[in-house]
Amino acid sequence: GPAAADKLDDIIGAGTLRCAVVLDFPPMGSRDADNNPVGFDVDYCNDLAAALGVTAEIVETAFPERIPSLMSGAVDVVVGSTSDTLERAKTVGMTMPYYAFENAVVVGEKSGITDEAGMKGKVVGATAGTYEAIWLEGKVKEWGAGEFRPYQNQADVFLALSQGQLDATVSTMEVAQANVKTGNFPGISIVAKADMVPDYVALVTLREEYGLLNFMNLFINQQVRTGRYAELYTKWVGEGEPANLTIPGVYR
Amino acid sequence: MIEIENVRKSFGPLEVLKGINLTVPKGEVLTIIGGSGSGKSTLLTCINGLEPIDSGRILVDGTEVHARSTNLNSLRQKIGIVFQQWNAFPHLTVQQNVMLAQQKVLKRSKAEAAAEAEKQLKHVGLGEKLDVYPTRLSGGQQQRMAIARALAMNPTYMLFDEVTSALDPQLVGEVLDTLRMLASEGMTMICVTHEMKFAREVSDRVAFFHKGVMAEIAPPEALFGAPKDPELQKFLAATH
Amino acid sequence: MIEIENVRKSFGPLEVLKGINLTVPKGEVLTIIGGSGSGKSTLLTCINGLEPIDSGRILVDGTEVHARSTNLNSLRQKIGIVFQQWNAFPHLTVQQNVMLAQQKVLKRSKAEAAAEAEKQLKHVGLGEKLDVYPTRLSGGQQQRMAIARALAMNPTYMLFDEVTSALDPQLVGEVLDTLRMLASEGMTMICVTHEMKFAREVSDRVAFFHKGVMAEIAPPEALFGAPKDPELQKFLAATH
Amino acid sequence: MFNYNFRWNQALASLPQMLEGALVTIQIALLSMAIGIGIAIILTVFRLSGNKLLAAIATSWVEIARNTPALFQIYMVHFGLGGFGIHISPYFSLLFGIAFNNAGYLAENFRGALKAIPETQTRAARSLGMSAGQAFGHVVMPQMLRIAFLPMTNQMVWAILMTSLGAVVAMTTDLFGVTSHLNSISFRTFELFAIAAVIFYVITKAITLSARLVASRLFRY
Amino acid sequence: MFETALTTNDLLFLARGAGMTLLVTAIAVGIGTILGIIFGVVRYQLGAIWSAPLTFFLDIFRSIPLLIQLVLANAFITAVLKIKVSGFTVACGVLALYTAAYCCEIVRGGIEAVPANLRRASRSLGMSWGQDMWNIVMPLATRVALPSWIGLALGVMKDSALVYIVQVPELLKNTQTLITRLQEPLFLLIICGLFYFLISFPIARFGGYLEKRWSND
Ligand SMILES: Nc1ncnc2c1ncn2[C@@H]1O[C@H](COP(=O)(O)OP(=O)(O)OP(=O)(O)O)[C@@H](O)[C@H]1O
Ligand SMILES: Nc1ncnc2c1ncn2[C@@H]1O[C@H](COP(=O)(O)OP(=O)(O)OP(=O)(O)O)[C@@H](O)[C@H]1O
Ligand SMILES: [Mg+2]
Ligand SMILES: [Mg+2]
Repeated sequence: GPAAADKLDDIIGAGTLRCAVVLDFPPMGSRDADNNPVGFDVDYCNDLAAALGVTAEIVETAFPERIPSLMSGAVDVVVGSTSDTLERAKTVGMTMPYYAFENAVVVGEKSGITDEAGMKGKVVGATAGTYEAIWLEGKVKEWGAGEFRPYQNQADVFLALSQGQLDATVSTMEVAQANVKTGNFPGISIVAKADMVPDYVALVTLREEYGLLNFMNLFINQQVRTGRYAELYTKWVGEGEPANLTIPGVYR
Repeated sequence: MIEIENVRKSFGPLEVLKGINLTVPKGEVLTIIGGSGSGKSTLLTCINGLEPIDSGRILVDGTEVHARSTNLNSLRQKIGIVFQQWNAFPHLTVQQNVMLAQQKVLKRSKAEAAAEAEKQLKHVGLGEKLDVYPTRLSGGQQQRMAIARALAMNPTYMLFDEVTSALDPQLVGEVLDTLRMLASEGMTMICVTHEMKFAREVSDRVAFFHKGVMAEIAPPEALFGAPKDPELQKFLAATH
Repeated sequence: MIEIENVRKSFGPLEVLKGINLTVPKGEVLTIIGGSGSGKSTLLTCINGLEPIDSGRILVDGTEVHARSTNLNSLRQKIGIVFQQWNAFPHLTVQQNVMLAQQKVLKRSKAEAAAEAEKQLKHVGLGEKLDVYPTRLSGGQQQRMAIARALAMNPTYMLFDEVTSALDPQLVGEVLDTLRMLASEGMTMICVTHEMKFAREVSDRVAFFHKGVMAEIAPPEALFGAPKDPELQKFLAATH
Repeated sequence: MFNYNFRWNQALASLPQMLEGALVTIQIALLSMAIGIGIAIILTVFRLSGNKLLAAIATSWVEIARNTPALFQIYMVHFGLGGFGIHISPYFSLLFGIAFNNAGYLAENFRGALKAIPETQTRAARSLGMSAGQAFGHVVMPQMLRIAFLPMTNQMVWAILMTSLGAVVAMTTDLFGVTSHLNSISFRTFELFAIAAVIFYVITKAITLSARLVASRLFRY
Repeated sequence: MFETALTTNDLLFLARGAGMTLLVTAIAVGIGTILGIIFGVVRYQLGAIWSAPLTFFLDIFRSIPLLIQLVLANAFITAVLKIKVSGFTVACGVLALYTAAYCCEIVRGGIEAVPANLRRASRSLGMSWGQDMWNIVMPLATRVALPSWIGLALGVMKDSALVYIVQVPELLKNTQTLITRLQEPLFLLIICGLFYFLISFPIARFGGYLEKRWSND
């Protein structure tokens, strides 16, 4: 019989691309004064939809819900700063990285922590299910001292940090800078870069959708090639160089 | 005419009616007396089909009550029944209590039902209480309302199950007077009662029940004057 | 000795005790009779300080009940009281009912309290019922238990407030017998009662209350035989 | 039948961890009930005390507990008190949040139960020389607890169910927390939560049944 | 704390969340009550033994946390059955069954509270089962059941805070959205709590009033 239509065909046929985007994660995703979705990931989804010749639909999704909502068919792709872990790749399909985060150690000033090692034995926390949460929880286990707390969202983490409930957190440099800058969380500061492999994040779709994965890989390549990647970086993150998406010494 | 033919009825292992035979012609006032648990109430609830029977049959105007084909709801219009426990519908006024079944069962218009209700309530002496809720009525008034409610269906037969025994002594009289009035108007009635004086005065015949058996049935002069059944003699001695 | 001096007491606008004067010496059995609402119960609850009074004073063995300095809890040990409504503690067995206050108020050991409870319960004829819960007792047995509970505190005085009036007629006798027994043992007692026969038999003096006033007080022969107060005459005529 | 690869083995491998979580859940529910009952009795006494201030405190507690979501209450214990520099760990935030809720509902139940105890009971106790406190403690309260026993059992079941809200205060060791954590690693959502549901069901049934048993032992009158 | 970046627009956004809370509650309570009445009557008519399967099924909704019910239902419908439905539909469906489970017991209790002799009286006047149910049992059972039903409806309203887990933008979820942007968590949460309280408290009081009034007669 005729080859079954795949997701790529479905999207083009339906005329809409549904993206799961995390909206409590500025500057990647947040809401403007009218509570409309904005951010790097929102623009990225719009670009992807434009490349496909369809319209984008942003579906707000919490960090822990990103993959479940994909699996359940509520969205077509996740444009949600999803770290490309091998554990996840058992369940879903990952593109090559479309962004890379460097992480910062953010501390409450009263804690007296000045570097990454200073977190040992302290109460630390991060947003449940994120790359840095998994890393930090691993660290706490490795140290064998202190306590790790996974909060439901990024706002709660900084609130807890500012109240002194947490001594330190690790979050992406972008998020940390944005939150320190608002001044809404007095008494917190960035003290160091976390000594971890940059958090490479990928676009995600169903494991078996090779057509769509292939399309998106090329799309990411084109974003860099055309300068759009750098443009979005300047727009949402600030002056400077966006992270290099290639890893020296190995092909994807 | 109500014909009861060899009716038997058990609740689980307990045989409550042990083959009752009884015919009540139109116009008769029959009184049933007997000790507690002798099956009097059960017989009444079998007559209007509220309880099934195990064997025998009951005919009301020739219709077999417990036949599958019988429409019990329309049969029950013919047979008014008033119970010992007060059973006014507390959420309806006295008049509405009497109107409800007329409208729902006889499909009378609201106006007709209201007029009939007023007529019957006046008849039992409750003409003043139309718009009152039953909780404001005395026990005797509630019983008379229940009688009016049954009469409003224009029944051919009326069954009364110890309608005075939950009442304070001073309220008994007014209810018995209502029953007397109905008897004098020629209503066919079966009254279960403990009021011997009333039974003697009003009845055409009196039946004595004992342990599920109708031990004696006779006109009141004979039954009270010269009781034959030894249990009846004991019973009458105890109640005098 | 209980001395009541010119006691007045109102509930809101209603004056319930209008200056009562009464002395009850040790060993006396005083009965109070009177119509409903005449203030009999109120007087008893004032004597043990459950109700405050408006003026006058009450002395029990010389201690002023309503003085600020009086320790009511220890005073109340001296004055046992049993009410009309059954007041068994339903969550405790009969024996535990009698033990509780002994342990908590008199600080008796568990063993002492249990022994005393057993003694008093046998005294009132409930020796068989120690481990039963009060809900299993008849009304009369509950009242006798309440009497034993009060006696276990070794009171000097006992007050009884119509202890038989909520009882079925056949149970009244057993409770009155218990009171008779106490009287014969020389206990000082004030009994509010409607049982005229009992009052006549047992009392040293009988007081008649009417609308908050002690209208007459006299030995029973005089009070019942030759009542002077016209209200008392009416009252006795109605109760005969 | 379903076009879905059930991976029960993978999920069942986590069963020991989930059962440990279940123990924490039971522990929190039990402690929150104990605290809740204690506070509810105090609130009840406050409401009966006739002191306007105490009564107002008790009434506000009861109304807030009964008229806002439990999720909100737990969140407020952690971050609300945190705002005043009072730091409560996730475990105790969840525990106190549920206890706050329990106390409000139980105080209302106790009030209803008290109404059902006749005034004559207190009178009888006082006239035997017992102090007001003794009369309440030895005579009124045991009867009140009996009447309120069924509502208390229901509240205990709710306490178990409420432990699932601990995620908002970063609670990880209870049954729901453990399950969410496992889910965030493996994404076997359906299998993991189905197992958690069964465990919750067993716990709540065990509570209802043992409450019945206790009641038949305790209340023989 | 009183200098806030909160705008009227944001308050409207919260009010929309409250509207969503009320909408989900209304749908769930509406459907749940109808189901609850049907289940309750069936449960009563069949008796404890024959209705055991129904009782067991409904009991599940009262024995596991709502949060898990929502997660499971969502995972089952969308991931296992692969049916595309919105979170809103899942939320309404689960909450409706959750409501029905409690409502069933309330209805059964209400029916049982109607004295048997009243039902006998209406049947012996010739009224059918349905007429008896509608004209006698329902009005009387309603008096018994209404206060508990109001309590249930309010409970569902509060529990609807959990439907955030299936991405329904209700009151608490919208509050969190604002928290993320404005970073004023306590202030916003107090406003959110006030919203809940203002909806719940008057209705709860009304239920208490009805209970008091009807228990007197
Ligand atoms: N629904 C029932 N289920 C089981 N047993 C019943 C039922 N109704 C009546 N009985 C039993 O049947 C027997 C006869 O009852 P019935 O009410 O007919 O007696 P009765 O003659 O009316 O007595 P009473 O004068 O006390 O009203 C009694 O032993 C009673 O306990
Ligand atoms: N706590 C109270 N508050 C208000 N009024 C009361 C209270 N207790 C009693 N009364 C009123 O005081 C009056 C006297 O009551 P009391 O109980 O002393 O009468 P009594 O002589 O014992 O009557 P009975 O024979 O009916 O017991 C009655 O009118 C009663 O209604
Ligand atoms: Mg009978
Ligand atoms: Mg009195």
